[in-house]
Amino acid sequence: MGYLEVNYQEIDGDVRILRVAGDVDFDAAPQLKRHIMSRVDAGDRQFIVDLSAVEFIDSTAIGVLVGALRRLDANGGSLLVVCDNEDIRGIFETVGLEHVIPLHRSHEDAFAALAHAA
Amino acid sequence: MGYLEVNYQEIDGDVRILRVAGDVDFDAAPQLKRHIMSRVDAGDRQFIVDLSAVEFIDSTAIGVLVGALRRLDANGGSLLVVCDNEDIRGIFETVGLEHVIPLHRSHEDAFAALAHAA
Amino acid sequence: MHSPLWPTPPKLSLGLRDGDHPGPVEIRLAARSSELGRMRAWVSEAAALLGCDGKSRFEFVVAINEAVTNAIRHGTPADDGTIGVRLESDGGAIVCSVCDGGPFVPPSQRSDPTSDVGGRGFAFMAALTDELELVVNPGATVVRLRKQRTAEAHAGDA
Amino acid sequence: MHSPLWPTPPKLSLGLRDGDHPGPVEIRLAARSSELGRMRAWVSEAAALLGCDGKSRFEFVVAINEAVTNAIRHGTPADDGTIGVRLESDGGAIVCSVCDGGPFVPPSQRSDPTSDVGGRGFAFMAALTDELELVVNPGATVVRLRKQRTAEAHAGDA
Ligand SMILES: Nc1ncnc2c1ncn2[C@@H]1O[C@H](COP(=O)(O)OP(=O)(O)O)[C@@H](O)[C@H]1O
Ligand SMILES: Nc1ncnc2c1ncn2[C@@H]1O[C@H](COP(=O)(O)OP(=O)(O)O)[C@@H](O)[C@H]1O
Repeated sequence: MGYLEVNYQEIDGDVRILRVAGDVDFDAAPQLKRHIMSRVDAGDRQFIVDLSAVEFIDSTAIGVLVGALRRLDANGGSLLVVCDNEDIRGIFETVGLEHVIPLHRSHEDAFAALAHAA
Repeated sequence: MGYLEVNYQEIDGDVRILRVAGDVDFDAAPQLKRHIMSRVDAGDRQFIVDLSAVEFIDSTAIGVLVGALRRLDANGGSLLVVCDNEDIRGIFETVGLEHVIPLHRSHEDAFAALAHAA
Repeated sequence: MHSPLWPTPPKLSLGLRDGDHPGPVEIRLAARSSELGRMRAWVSEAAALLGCDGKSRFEFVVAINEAVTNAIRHGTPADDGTIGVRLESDGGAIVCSVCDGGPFVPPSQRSDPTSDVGGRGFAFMAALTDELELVVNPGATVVRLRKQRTAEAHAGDA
Repeated sequence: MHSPLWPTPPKLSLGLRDGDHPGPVEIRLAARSSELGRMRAWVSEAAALLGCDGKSRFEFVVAINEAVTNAIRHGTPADDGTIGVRLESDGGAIVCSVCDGGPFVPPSQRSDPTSDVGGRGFAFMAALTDELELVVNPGATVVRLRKQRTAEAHAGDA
């Protein structure tokens, strides 16, 4: 009965923004996975996943993001996370995942990183 | 500095007997692996591994046997273990591996099983 | 809102004040992933009452959620279908025990070999707490997580 | 034959008789796989002195060997390059603690993802003992294995 909301937005042709809100736990992770993977399967390659409105995240949710990132990486795509929620950022940092999934504080930073990589 | 001895014997064309003696622990497992795998690479497909003279065995050694068995299985080959040492048999049984690696008490039983499978 | 399996935790309504450290509090919850949200709300409130707050508390709840998720996914509930979660003070730390009634199933014996989605639970628990203890016998799996009450007293970069 | 890192365990020369259960015995051994054979000989002798024999003893030595192998392969030795192994009586059981000075490294964070050769150590320890305990903090990994002295007193099919 966790609350999860995923919004999808297309930006200037290539970049897709996924805004996630609520609790992304083991109960909700499959829903997140379906959302991301259906877009990956549809051919999208550049993702910004915005976790700023997420209140809780667990290892399976982060596993979904890492799985999508690996798949995109292998096809020349990319996935960045934007988050200004310090609690959630802290989890990424403490478990050492900020080196695996690029973590940005704002959409501007994320776009700059995408442009730099391109 | 563990003591390990591996003897190799060809029987009626197809079957190979590997007699292992001593302590097959993490220190010795690579040596066991080299012995078996060099014969698998050379094309041998039917193995009887005799552990009756083994005095100690660990999970890495059993892992080597399972690895060889999987490889042989995939190519229509087989690997059986013969062992009349009750201590060693007990380990296979207690960890539930007698269902993964066929375990026989004598060479006669092992040959019968091979003939039956052929 | 509270089912019999999810009683109002006894100590949570005592109006304890800051600095009071009540005894152990315990709940049993149905072994379903849909219960995780309520479990977290309870644990978070209990941790606050035991004097744990801020970043420490959030990290602790994330770690505990991993242990409870494992008990639901991989463990065996008690005969009444529940698993247990217990919090208690121990010196400057809080200890949380998560307990189910089944043996530990080593990853190599699971039928679904770990995909990219799994296999990070213990890494999370270890990184987010000060000590992780796992006790396993044929009839129970208990995970015990210890967390300093405040980030300042944290073992940190030890 | 005994190096300074491998002292004759104090209790092993006391000529204890059946039924006497001496206090804890402890060794420190160099964290090298070539030490495993001597470690097993010591542990086997110590377990016998503590009253554990036959099938129980063999299973216990196999389980302890797995824990020590892990400490050598995955752990961090103490500053003097050693890891610790300790046996003691506890009621009808013997408890063995294997201790190294480093954090637990979850399998998913290892650089060599488990091949067919690995990943069975904890399954062995759990199957061959009555209780397995793992305590992990940033500065130590301790594995504690409990085994009933005799197969008859064994928890068995619990
Ligand atoms: N309560 C439990 N009961 C039985 N087995 C468990 C339990 N908790 C964890 N395990 C085992 O430990 C493994 C590792 O757990 P974890 O690191 O959390 O990764 P994940 O659960 O995502 O696979 C699990 O896959 C499972 O095999
Ligand atoms: N003493 C230790 N220190 C750090 N990590 C350990 C230790 N013991 C075990 N581990 C971790 O636990 C994993 C599982 O151990 P095990 O089941 O014995 O399988 P294996 O050692 O064959 O990989 C190891 O691969 C390693 O990542």
